[in-house]
Amino acid sequence: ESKEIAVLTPYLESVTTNTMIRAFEEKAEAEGWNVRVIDTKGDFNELANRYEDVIAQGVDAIVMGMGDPNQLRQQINKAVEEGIPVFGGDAGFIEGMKVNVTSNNYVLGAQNTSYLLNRIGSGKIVKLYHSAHPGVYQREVVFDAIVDSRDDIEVVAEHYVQVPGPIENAQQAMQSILLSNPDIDGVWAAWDEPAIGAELAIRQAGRDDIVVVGIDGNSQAIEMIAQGSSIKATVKQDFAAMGDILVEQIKSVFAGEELVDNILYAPADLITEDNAADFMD
Amino acid sequence: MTAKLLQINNLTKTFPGVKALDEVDFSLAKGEIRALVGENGAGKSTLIKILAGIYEKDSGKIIFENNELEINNPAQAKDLGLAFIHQDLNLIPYFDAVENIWLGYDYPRKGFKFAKKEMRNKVLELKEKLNFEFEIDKPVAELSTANQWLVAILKAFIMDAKLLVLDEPTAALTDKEIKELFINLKEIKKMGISIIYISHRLEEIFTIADSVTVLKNGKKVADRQLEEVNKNDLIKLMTGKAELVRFPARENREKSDKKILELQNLSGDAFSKINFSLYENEILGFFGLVGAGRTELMEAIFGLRDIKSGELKLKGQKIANKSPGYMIEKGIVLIPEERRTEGLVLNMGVAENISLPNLELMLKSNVLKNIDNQKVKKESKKLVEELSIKTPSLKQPVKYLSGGNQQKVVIAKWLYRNNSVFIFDEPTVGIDVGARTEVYSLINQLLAKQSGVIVVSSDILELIGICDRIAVMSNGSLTGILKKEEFSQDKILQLAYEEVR
Amino acid sequence: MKEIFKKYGTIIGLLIIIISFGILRPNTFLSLRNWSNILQQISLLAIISIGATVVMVIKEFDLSISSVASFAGIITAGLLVDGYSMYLVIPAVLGLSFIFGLINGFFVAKLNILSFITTLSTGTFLGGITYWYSGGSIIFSGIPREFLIWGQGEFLNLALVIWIMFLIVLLFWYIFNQTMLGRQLYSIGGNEKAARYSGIKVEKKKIIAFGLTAVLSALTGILLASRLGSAHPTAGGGYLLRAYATVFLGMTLFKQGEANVLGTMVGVLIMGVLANGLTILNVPNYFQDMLTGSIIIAALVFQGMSVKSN
Amino acid sequence: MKEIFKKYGTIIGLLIIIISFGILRPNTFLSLRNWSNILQQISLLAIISIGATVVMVIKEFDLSISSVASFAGIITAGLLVDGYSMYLVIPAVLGLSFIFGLINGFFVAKLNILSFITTLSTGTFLGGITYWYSGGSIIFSGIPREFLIWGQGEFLNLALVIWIMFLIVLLFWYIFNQTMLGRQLYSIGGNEKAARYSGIKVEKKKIIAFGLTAVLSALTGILLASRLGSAHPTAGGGYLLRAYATVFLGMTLFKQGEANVLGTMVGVLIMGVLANGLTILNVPNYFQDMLTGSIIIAALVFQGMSVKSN
Ligand SMILES: Nc1ncnc2c1ncn2[C@@H]1O[C@H](COP(=O)(O)OP(=O)(O)OP(=O)(O)O)[C@@H](O)[C@H]1O
Ligand SMILES: Nc1ncnc2c1ncn2[C@@H]1O[C@H](COP(=O)(O)OP(=O)(O)OP(=O)(O)O)[C@@H](O)[C@H]1O
Ligand SMILES: [Mg+2]
Ligand SMILES: [Mg+2]
Repeated sequence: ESKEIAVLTPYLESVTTNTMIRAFEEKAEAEGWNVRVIDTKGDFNELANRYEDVIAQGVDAIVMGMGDPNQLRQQINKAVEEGIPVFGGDAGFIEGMKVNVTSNNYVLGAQNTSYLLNRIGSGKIVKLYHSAHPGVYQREVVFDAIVDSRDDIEVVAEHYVQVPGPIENAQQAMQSILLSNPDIDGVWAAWDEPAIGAELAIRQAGRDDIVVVGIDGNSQAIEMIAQGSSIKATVKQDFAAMGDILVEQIKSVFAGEELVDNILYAPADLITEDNAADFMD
Repeated sequence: MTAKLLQINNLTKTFPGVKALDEVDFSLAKGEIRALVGENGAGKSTLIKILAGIYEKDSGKIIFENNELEINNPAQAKDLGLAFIHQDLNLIPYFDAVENIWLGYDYPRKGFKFAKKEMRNKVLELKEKLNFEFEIDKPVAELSTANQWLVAILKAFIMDAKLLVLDEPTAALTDKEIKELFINLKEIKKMGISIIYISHRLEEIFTIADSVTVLKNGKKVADRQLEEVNKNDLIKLMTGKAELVRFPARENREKSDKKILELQNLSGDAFSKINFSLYENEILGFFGLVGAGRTELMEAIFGLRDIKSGELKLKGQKIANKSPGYMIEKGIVLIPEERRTEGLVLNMGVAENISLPNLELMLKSNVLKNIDNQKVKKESKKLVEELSIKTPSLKQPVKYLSGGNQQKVVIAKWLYRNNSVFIFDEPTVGIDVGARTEVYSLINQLLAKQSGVIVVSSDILELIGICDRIAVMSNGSLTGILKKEEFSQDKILQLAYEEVR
Repeated sequence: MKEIFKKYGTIIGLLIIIISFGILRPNTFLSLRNWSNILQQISLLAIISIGATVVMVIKEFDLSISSVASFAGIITAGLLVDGYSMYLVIPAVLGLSFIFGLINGFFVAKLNILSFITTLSTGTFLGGITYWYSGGSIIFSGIPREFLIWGQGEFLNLALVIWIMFLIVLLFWYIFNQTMLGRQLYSIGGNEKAARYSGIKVEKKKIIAFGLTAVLSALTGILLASRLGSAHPTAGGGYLLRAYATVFLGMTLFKQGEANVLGTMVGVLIMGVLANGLTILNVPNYFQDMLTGSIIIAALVFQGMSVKSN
Repeated sequence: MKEIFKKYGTIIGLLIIIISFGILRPNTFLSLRNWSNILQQISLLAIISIGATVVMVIKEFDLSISSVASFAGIITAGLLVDGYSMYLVIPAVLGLSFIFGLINGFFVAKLNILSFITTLSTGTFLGGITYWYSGGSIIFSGIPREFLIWGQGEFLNLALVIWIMFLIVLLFWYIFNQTMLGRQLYSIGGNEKAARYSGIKVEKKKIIAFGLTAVLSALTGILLASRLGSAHPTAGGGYLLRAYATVFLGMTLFKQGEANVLGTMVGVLIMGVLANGLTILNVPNYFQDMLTGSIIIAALVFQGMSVKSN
């Protein structure tokens, strides 16, 4: 009899979450499992509600598709009581969960920040961020730490990107920032959508001397890198690998094995003009 | 006379573009019934709204029971013992009569809950005392207009008032209810309560009032004891015109046998098997008691309500009553009973309201459907002048017009077109004597254009005065049609009371 | 028969939905456990929806409800983390929110600013404060365990939030039907002018209404923080549309279409049952949206048809 | 003087905001380049807000505008990627959206379902379709370059979207102020019953209004996709509240507080100028929210004060 697996996420509309979940779905279905995806459009109370529903229904495993497990402690405990294992897919890890498979957001942040700083050397940069998302926040933390330690780098403007509509929002903000700070050298975006917005504004302003970096390996961003836009780098998380690892871990649990690690990292690749073509579909 | 209850000195109130009250003096004794009369827009309602704490006066003094005071809000007026029935019904549509009447007072309680029974009993008691008949447990929105007025009247009677102000309470009532009301007003007077009574029906004033104050254009023109004046004097004071013919004579009164509108066995929700014909150049009156179904019949003819069976013929051609738009196209128009809710877009200007049903006749281009604003202006100006509508400008939102002038705007909407059938539902409610005559003249004029007119009215004298024939309805059926030579009040009433199932 | 549809169409709709789910998944959907889940799941939405009902009774909008909820959650969590006693913090936050609501009411009633734009602006302002206070990120570590009782505890085998919801429903049902304040609010909603002419202090009552709405929104935010064991600066965001959806759904119940507590509760139940049932049925995500939309429309068309003849 | 504030208070508010930013950052804020930026930034919001204005004129809500925008963007992008000609796809999507709007109108006008709940439901339904069609992810690769002209191209040194916005504003100003349809819609908004008694086919006009709203929403979605070079299944989500905020802001302008095209445009400008100016001033995010909220309220209080005496 086939296994029922529920994937619960508050962020299905985000490109990365979507890609990750799809990669997992594909792998899991190849195992003959029945996968169901539930999205609550950013609402954590609803997310908690849906957890309760699938627990009551008695699924065989729950995958948390992003989102901070700290907000779901009670539900995770319930699942544990019912003997339903909970796995994290690019989420966090708390006691009670089996494992969290993720790319290390601190590392992602460090990768694109270092690339940016290496490329421009020193100068003025713009920060586009969104602290409400825990993973995205971790990248910001690293960025802040690195920039703080460098006297020759100055963050001259920062913009809290509004969601939904991050591309348009970032674009509009960038238009204004370009006017008030024409002498910027780089733009650091906490994920790819604001990077794309920034690139649109920069292109419109006819500038080609600004370096934009993002994170995620969003296909639109990769294409832009390949075409030689202002976006010079993104860090692509290997979602396929993430899906593989998750499936392996779930299989082990189904087989009754104890898992060794709480957190497993999938590799991440830095994509630049040099290798962008390799990553295009 | 006895002690003074209320004294008003030099009261002035201006609205943008209008001096509604101009240094008006007014005084009222305990137990006096004072009528307040004047043309539409003379300032009557404004005066009492200042007393009610609804409008703020510009200047002047209000002395009540020998204290000079400011009335800043309705709650304060209530605490002073002033009770009002305003011209525009002010009820909560989804509350029943009981709650509407109690609103503004603390409902009695029984333990944790309201003592609904006690509230209900009090209202029943009052209703019995005034001898009114209507349902007290329905949301008032479901009551007829007349019954809503009864609720408003009871609402004023529930408080221990020192002064009771009634602004045209009888406009929508039937004779029976008016009679009951007057009996009660006299009772109240005996208890030492004073009454201010506003009405355009001068006969009533002679029945009920002790004295009368006449306003004209915001100024007080006279204070009289009723013994001192007769109706013609009053009309003269109000209008400044020497003599007024109530029912203007019609010139071309020759009969035609050309049927314009013909109903054959028409049945709907509130009327059944109606047969009659309207001839060219004829005014056909419709009388009936409240709820006889006249309004519903007319609305059905106008396409607002469904017809269950029967036929409607216009100039010999059978037509379906699809929608008001369709009927207007065919030449049938209805001037509705309730002007504020059915006749006017209150926030829109005078010209906009007048042009609303006539827009397709006032277009620059039939392709773009763009409005010819010059034409709208010109044509509505003409109508405003023709009907002497009192307004500071063509753009004035009609909500700021006085009641009578609002009614004239409603009529004006339909005068622009050449129509075959005009249906007037209670056209003179709330209209002053002068304007009423103007409305009658207007109706006469309409006939000149090969049309026929139906006038629904609850005022028998009016119908007898202007109609060629009078149809009477009772309980949804047509009980008879009287020719001019058969007109008499008794006959009409007899038909109206006829039992029909 | 027509009358019954007219009056109880929405309830009938709800029953049909429940029965359908019951037939399709009798064991899961109809289980006691699932119903206790459903009740718990709707409880927060119910409380904030009743808050929205209060202002809707006077025909106004309050778009700040979600901001207030987020604000209350964040401030409560923050103060608790700072070590203040929960018995001090919760009343203080509720009180603060009440004042915020009164200010909304003041702008609307005294200064005649449209409530939609007033509350959108004050809500945006409050959102700014919430962000500033939280730095834009989640607050969770350091929240004392005892605080979690409200959102996660049980009493007599039912989640505490369910009891709180029952209490609020009862209280506000009582306020609206058996107190002067409630009746006066309804009269203001029915005909503001008539209410004023009747001597009701319309402005004052309106201000109080906005205050009550804010308190219920804040309560929702606090309970949410307790339920999730953490506070998020936009945690309340998901409630705005849903709260009004339930109120409007409820308005199709009873009388002439005014907002009312029982109607709102039926609306909340419809939303809750649909979300729960469709999840249990394993309906794919996008299909859930399509179904939810169609089922609600169908229920209303169904009722509308039977009412139409007026 | 009072009259002037009463009539033009919101415009004066806008001017004060512009002057303040101008003094604080004359070179940047007042530059031609920045104003061309501002105009471009507001253009899409302006178009969808005018869409919202249309239904608000008849005193109805359309909550599906954001879903329609997202839907139109996704479907257009999808069909373009599939190789269909843009000159076929765009009219087809606009037409489809128009029909969707007519259906909304049908539910509201013919079946008497409250517009709030109708459009919330149909919007949810459409959202489901959008998800299903897109699989929940962004569509971008394969979108032909020529399609990007609409959102990114220029004409006479101004972005094409600005011209499109001007066109729409002019067109709808004309419709509402110079044509029969516009006058009739206003009369329906003012007093539906009186409009019906005046022979206006109220239902039909209402249905058309919903259709127009949907077309403008779809246009916004298509232009957004073109501007961003990609379509996102929730791209329109950000517009819902902002569109109504501008309409309500604009309602405080002119006449008796009815929705109107010029008022909406002033509302859009206020929002756009605030967002732009505060970003140029480098005001931190949370502080921007606080300021935006307070400035709007202040402008309205200011105007409200002067109007109050009525
Ligand atoms: N709120 C207002 N704003 C502007 N003008 C007003 C307002 N209320 C009344 N008016 C104007 O003041 C004048 C007096 O109006 P009022 O209603 O007192 O007349 P009235 O004597 O009661 O007439 P009617 O017999 O027609 O009821 C009219 O010209 C009217 O247009
Ligand atoms: N909206 C309504 N809701 C409930 N009952 C109504 C409604 N409109 C009319 N009625 C009822 O239908 C019947 C016919 O009313 P209608 O208005 O046609 O009578 P009428 O002869 O014109 O008398 P009136 O002088 O009251 O206008 C009455 O019993 C009335 O109470
Ligand atoms: Mg009057
Ligand atoms: Mg009648």
